[in-house]
Amino acid sequence: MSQWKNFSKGFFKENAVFVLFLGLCPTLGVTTSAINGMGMGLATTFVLVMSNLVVSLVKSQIPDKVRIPSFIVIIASFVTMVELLMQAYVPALFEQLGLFIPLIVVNCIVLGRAEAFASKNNVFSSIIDGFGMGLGFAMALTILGGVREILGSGTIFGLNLHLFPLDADGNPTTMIVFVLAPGAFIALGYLIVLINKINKKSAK
Amino acid sequence: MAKRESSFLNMVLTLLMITFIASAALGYLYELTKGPIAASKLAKLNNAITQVVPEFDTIPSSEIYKMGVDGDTLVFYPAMKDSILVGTAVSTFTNKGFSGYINLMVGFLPDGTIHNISVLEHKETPGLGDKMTKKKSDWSVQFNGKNPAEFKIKVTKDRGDVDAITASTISSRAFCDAVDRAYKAYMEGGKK
Amino acid sequence: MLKTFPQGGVHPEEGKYSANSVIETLPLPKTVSIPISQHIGAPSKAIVAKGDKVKVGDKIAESAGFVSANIHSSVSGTVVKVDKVLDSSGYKQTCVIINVEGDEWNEAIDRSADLKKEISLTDKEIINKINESGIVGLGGATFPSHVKLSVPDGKKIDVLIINGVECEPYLTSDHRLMLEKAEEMLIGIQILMKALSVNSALIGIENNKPDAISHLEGLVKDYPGIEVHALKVQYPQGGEKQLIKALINREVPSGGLPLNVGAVVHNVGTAFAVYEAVQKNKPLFERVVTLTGKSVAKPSNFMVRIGAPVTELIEAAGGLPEDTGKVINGGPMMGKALNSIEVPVVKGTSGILIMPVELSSRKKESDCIRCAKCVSVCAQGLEPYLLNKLAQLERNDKLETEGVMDCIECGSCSYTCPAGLPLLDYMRLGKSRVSQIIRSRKQ
Amino acid sequence: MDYLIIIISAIFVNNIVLAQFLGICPFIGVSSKVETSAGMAGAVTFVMVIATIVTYLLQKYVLEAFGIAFMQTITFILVIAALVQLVEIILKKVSPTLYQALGIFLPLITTNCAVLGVAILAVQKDYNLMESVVFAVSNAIGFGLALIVFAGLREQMDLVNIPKGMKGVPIAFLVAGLLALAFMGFAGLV
Amino acid sequence: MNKLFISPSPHVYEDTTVKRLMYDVVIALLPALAISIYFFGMGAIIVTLTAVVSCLAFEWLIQKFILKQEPSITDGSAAVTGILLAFNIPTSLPIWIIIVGSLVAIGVAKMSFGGLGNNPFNPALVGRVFMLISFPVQMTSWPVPTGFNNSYTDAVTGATPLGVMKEGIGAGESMSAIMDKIPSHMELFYGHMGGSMGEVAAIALILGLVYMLYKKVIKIHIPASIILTITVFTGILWLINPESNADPLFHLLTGGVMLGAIFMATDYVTSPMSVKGMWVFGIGIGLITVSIRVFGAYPEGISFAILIMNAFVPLINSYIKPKRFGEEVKNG
Amino acid sequence: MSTTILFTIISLCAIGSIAAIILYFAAQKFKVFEDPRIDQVEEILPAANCGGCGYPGCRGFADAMVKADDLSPFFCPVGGNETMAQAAEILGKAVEAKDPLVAVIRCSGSPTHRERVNTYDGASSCTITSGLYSGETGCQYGCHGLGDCVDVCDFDAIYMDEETGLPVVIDDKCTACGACVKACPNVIIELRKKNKKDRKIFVSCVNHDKGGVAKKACKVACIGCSKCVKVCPHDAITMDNFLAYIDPNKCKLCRKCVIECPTGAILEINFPPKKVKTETQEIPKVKAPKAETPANPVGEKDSKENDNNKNQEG
Ligand SMILES: Cc1cc2nc3c(=O)[nH]c(=O)nc-3n(C[C@H](O)[C@H](O)[C@H](O)COP(=O)(O)O)c2cc1C
Ligand SMILES: Cc1cc2nc3c(=O)[nH]c(=O)nc-3n(C[C@H](O)[C@H](O)[C@H](O)COP(=O)(O)O)c2cc1C
Ligand SMILES: Cc1cc2nc3c(=O)[nH]c(=O)nc-3n(C[C@H](O)[C@H](O)[C@H](O)COP(=O)(O)O)c2cc1C
Ligand SMILES: Cc1cc2nc3c(=O)[nH]c(=O)nc-3n(C[C@H](O)[C@H](O)[C@H](O)CO)c2cc1C
Ligand code: SF4
Ligand code: SF4
Ligand code: SF4
Ligand code: SF4
Ligand code: FES
Repeated sequence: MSQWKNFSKGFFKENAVFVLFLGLCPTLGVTTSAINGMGMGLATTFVLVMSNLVVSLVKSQIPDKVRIPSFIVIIASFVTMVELLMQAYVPALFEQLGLFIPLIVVNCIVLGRAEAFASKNNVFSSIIDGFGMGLGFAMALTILGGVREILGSGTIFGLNLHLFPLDADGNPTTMIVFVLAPGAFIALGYLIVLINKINKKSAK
Repeated sequence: MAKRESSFLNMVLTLLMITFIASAALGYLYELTKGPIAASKLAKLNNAITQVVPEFDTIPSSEIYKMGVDGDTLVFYPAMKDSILVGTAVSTFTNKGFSGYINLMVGFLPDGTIHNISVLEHKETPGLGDKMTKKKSDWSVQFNGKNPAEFKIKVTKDRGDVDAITASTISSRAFCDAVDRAYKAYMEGGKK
Repeated sequence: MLKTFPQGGVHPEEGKYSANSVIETLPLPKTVSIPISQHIGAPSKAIVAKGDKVKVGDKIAESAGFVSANIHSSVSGTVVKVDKVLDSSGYKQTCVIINVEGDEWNEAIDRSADLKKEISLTDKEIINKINESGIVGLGGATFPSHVKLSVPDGKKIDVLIINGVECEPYLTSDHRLMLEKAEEMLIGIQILMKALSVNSALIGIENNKPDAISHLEGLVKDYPGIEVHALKVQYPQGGEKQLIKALINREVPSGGLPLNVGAVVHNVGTAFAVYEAVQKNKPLFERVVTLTGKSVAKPSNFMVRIGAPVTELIEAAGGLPEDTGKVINGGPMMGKALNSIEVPVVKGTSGILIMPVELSSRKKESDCIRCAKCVSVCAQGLEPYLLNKLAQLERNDKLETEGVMDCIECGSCSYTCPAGLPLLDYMRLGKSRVSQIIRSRKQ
Repeated sequence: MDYLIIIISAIFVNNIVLAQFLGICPFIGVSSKVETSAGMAGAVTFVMVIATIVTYLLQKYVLEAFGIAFMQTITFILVIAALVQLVEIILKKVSPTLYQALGIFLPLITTNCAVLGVAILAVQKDYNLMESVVFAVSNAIGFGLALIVFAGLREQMDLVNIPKGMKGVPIAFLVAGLLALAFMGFAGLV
Repeated sequence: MNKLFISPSPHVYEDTTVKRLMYDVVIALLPALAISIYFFGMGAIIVTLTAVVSCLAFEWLIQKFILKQEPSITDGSAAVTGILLAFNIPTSLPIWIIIVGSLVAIGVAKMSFGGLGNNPFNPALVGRVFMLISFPVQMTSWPVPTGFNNSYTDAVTGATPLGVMKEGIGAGESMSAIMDKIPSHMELFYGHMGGSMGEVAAIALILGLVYMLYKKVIKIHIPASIILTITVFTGILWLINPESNADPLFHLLTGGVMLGAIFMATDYVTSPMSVKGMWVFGIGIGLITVSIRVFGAYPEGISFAILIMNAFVPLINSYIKPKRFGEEVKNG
Repeated sequence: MSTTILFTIISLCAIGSIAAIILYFAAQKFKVFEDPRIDQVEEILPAANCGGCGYPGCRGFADAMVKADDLSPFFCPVGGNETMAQAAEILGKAVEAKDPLVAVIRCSGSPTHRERVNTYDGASSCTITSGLYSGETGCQYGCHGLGDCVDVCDFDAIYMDEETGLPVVIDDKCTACGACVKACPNVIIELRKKNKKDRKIFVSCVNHDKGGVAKKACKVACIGCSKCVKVCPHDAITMDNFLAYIDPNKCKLCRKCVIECPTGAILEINFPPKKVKTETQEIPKVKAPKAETPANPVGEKDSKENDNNKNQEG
């Protein structure tokens, strides 16, 4: 497999969110806006790349029976690092993402990639794979966040789009549902349909 | 490269190694980030204080005093300029929000007039209750410059003077509740 | 309040146009083709060959097992051939084709018109006689009657139920029979009671035949143990499970037979045939057939020899209407559409119904709207909408647990479905698949 | 009364799946049949309660005692992973029937954020041990309720004519969305 | 002779069709429509027309261009959805919001599942709840019933009786004081109150119920079980403390209970199939409705209650079955 | 080193070691052996889970193969010989190559040949129709044309030809899984040997009626005249109850019977055109080069119609 393919599969063909349906909790939980989605995506990418790197480095040193616990410890360490770093340098975003940062640890993509890819491939491929999957995940979250932000708040990356009529108090009448739980599910459902269609078209 | 066998010793050793390295690295990173984390928390606090009280030249966060009210504590941050008290920021709370706990920073002038209010923490619904924050709407501006002695901190529905956020009476009530609590505590004994 | 069964049921338009037509004897046809399989169970074996001469009442095919029935010639004449001919099953079946020559009856048959009341035979002899005479249930299922009468050891029957419900719209053959041959039928019932050694028989008749009810009520006084019960008009009351429930409030267990609750059900026509066989020595070779339909010139009831072509009946009733769209063997709810009108009348033919074109096609089909009408009309307490879907998806295990085998194929669900879904069609498909599975499991 | 509030809040108002977005992967993945969902719900309840108790003790007597609360994530997940394995082993020995019923779900639970999430939330909310347990049980019930109702809906989806493009996961999300919409009615109930 | 038709039995059919059922529902809704127009005037007409037209249009467009099916808007179900959607919203709602609501009702709640018969949730209610949550301000500005007038979005608005009650109780007023601010029960009965356009007149809705029962469109079980449960539940609360709980009749006549119980909970597609199931469904709706009204944030809860119970319908259907003939005997 | 770091290390290591010890005992005590070859074999199987092999799903098949001593009863129709060879290699056992098969439709009774005498108005299912009666035509054996076979094919290898009302198999897509054979209530579909050029000769009729009856119902029926039996040089044709059958194992594709059949019931498919009896042909034979299966179904249909330039001499 060429490295480019290795990298790009994470965007469409094996996109974690739209195709593999993994890591759904953060996907739904934090995407009230594009910027939150992107932040979460990048944080996950960091963990993914680093854990892929470390796992592929130490893979031969780890006995099979403790493979999973070892991987979990490695991943959890990087998650904690992200937690600490974000708390220190981007506290606002950290507060927004809240519980979902520690939950990166149980994000099936991270462990899944460590298991399925990094523990079988060399360091370079593993890093590329991590970047591809991670950025694909980040892209998915940003798109979902963007859609929900546009419909639910009438803005994108905080930029007012002036899509919705203003009410008596001068606030835009947006479809609040989309920043709430039901909107997350519904928006993701339709996005998956759309991506499926695109994937099918491009496959031809 | 041959895989290591899953013998007891190997397993324990491997895990031990990994946990050792991991914890050492984390511990180290924690030490490194401890400072910045504390700093950023402080910065947030100071920022909130600065927003709600007139200009000052002391460090209010270093002169705090506390008061237990309704099962929780209110924290007072007096702000001085030229050694005269120009205002006091009160970190107050309510549990009556639509989604429970709301944490406000209310700035009082020495006579009890509200100078400004900022929301520290809330879980109210986006698009509804979250209009109490300045980022979302100017609703909370109506408190500025009002003295609760003559301005009744209750929503109009409860025969007060506060116009509730449309469709979010509950959040508005809670907000008033927190401000009122701060005001009462401040007047009762919080003034030093 | 009138008795009826408690759950489900529909009430289609009755259309009993021929209720007042006295039973006429159909003129002898020129040829008859008599299928050798007219009953549930093993097809009989033909015992005549091309060129043989037969008389009315001669046995022409022999029962091929316990659940099987003899077939008798309905005419006198020469066997032309024994060949595959399209019959009312919609398939080509082996038939004995006889050229009619005169009307010469087997000598053993008592052709006199007098009523013979006393029953001389013992129960065993009666059952043998019935078996010998090729009597099968004339209520539609054509199940060999002697089988039902041979109660297995250890089972106890305490009541005989006579099915005079005729809940099928349009059909009137049982109705006319109850009016015109009531005494014979009652004697037949006594014979059946004797065969089963029971001393109680209940005749269930729907309330839309008040003349039959009062006629029989007048007569039963002379027949101890026999009672007449009027029932509320409600399809499928004629189904034996529903009838038993309505009359004696016993519930035949799922997968069980009436004899599990101590009852045996026979049709009024069967009772009449039993009378003729036992008292008059006359095997089953003719029966009453209703020929009716909205556009039929002369809706009638005929006494017809088995094997006579349906076309002859149609001629006798005024010819095939212009607007014919469908010809049905039986009633509109359970009858079978014929793919040709050349087919012969068989023992199970209780009526021929001719539907005009505009009533011949089904409703337009759309998705199930889950209106639950099918559920509420199902007398067996099933959920047709679900079974329909499961049958389409071939979810056979689920079909079985959802009770598809309990379906009595009454058609009430399809009748009522506003979305025009072919529920019963798929139910049958499901039933056949599931019964295959059950059978293979038993092996 | 406090317990009642915790219970109603966790089951209906802030349902862990429909409002908090935890445990979505099994919610979408293990919900095609009501029976399997019930099994999964049982397994999650089991693990969630034990994990909450253990992590509570760990938090109070190790992490906070030593001032290393930042190690929460890593220790909790380690403990949960080990616990799931342990439960599996014990169950196999003690109650083979229960193991038969729950066994296949146990490995799935390690990577279920609901368990870790509830453990962390219980700590964040400053509950005492008893409250934490009630909180865990209620959340597990909330999870089970959502999962089973959702599985029922998905079983029905198998029997109706869903348009081609919507079949499978998209329709599942849509149903989940509408379910969440319906559950918003419980808002403010506590 | 024509070619003979062949089909499996049965060969006769009842003349009810889906279309007929739907138009019977439309007819049953007309009295309530008339009363709404009488009380709310022009707004009622605009809102109803917008909702019906956009529901029909969306259904047609989606079938034609997205699903590529033969459009089936003549079956009347989209029209029913449209009317019921209109009945569930205030008559001063801006047109664009109604259109969004119709799109959600038809596009999301109905056609995404394959159209009539396939949707698990009541489309009109999904549309309404979506709007209620998204546009709470507009969705809770209730025009005051004034008798026919020409005002639309500029109508004078006021609170619904339930809103008044919720506010009053929230502010600690006593029930008798609150009742003084609310129209009398008689007025509630014929619809002189603020609220969604179609829910106000209990009498018109009951008329519709009688018509549908007569035409055998619906069975009585669902409306009966809902109304009974609400009566019993609120009755108990009222007996416990009549000063902080309204009487059962008030609960029945206000808000959408009648509309919901008669027209929306009875939607075939989204309600259980067996009679026992219908009772469970109705009792569930009653309990949830009162819980939301009395303990929840919303003054009215029937929409949510119906949607929540819609979600339980598949479970009800698979575990609460009609009694099978011959079943007990087999088990015994 | 600060105490925090120390505590961190101690507690985490302690937890880690405890976990490791527990896991070790777990590993010791509860070993479950599953033959790893099952996974390997499953991996090479096509994962169509069609059941064509007679086992519930591909894994079931793999499991059975691993357990069996002899692979000869096993065959995966979808993967074919190649897959079986791979499986054999993994398992170290031998398999014989099986001839590839393809489904053929043994009925040519399109409306032009077989008059419709009734109108069916029931559920659209061949099985339901056949339970009811013999079909819309005088032939009670032939195709009902309601497409049960199309519905069951997991590989989209059959479609209904709108004009003839008969199913058509797309040879390239057909995996010979046999699902359609099982689904057809009239046993019209047969799996026949597939040779390199996809050439086949077979009797496209299942009518057991006597000649006259058969011919009356359908112009292209096999009338049981036995001419083909006599002319076949390889003894490949047998006659059973007025119906000829060509044994695919004996047939050498010499095409003699095709010319001989008076009704044209014998089809030859994918042969170059032949200049005999052209004048009696109903459909001119246009021999298009065998097209690759195009991706879209419309295209498939076109190419298929070319493939089926049958010798229909009626
Ligand atoms: C999902 C949801 C979230 C809500 N969030 C809030 C909120 O954050 N704050 C609030 O005051 N009301 C909120 N409400 C609305 C309340 O339920 C209630 O309708 C309102 O506060 C009282 O009505 P009023 O303000 O129009 O008088 C929310 C409603 C829902 C359905
Ligand atoms: C739906 C349904 C309706 C039936 N209706 C009648 C009927 O109206 N009259 C009748 O004699 N048998 C009817 N039968 C047949 C009876 O169930 C039963 O087979 C018959 O009465 C037994 O009598 P026999 O063996 O003498 O025919 C019906 C069966 C079913 C399933
Ligand atoms: C396999 C089989 C065995 C039966 N055995 C008996 C029997 O032993 N006794 C009996 O009274 N009826 C027996 N019946 C007849 C049924 O009770 C019933 O009358 C018959 O199936 C026709 O009923 P229907 O017209 O309601 O369908 C049997 C039926 C079948 C199919
Ligand atoms: C008695 C009855 C009640 C109905 N109620 C509703 C309703 O509340 N909301 C709605 O959108 N459609 C309703 N419909 C129309 C239709 O059934 C509904 O749109 C389906 O859910 C669409 O699949 C009703 C139809 C009937 C016959
Ligand atoms: S009667 Fe027809 S539409 Fe109604 S539930 Fe049954 S199958 Fe569905
Ligand atoms: S055509 Fe028949 S044998 Fe061929 S793949 Fe399809 S179902 Fe299987
Ligand atoms: S070949 Fe068989 S299954 Fe296929 S359409 Fe014809 S009859 Fe039906
Ligand atoms: S005669 Fe042969 S070719 Fe013609 S329809 Fe019958 S089976 Fe098919
Ligand atoms: S991300 Fe939460 S369960 Fe998978």
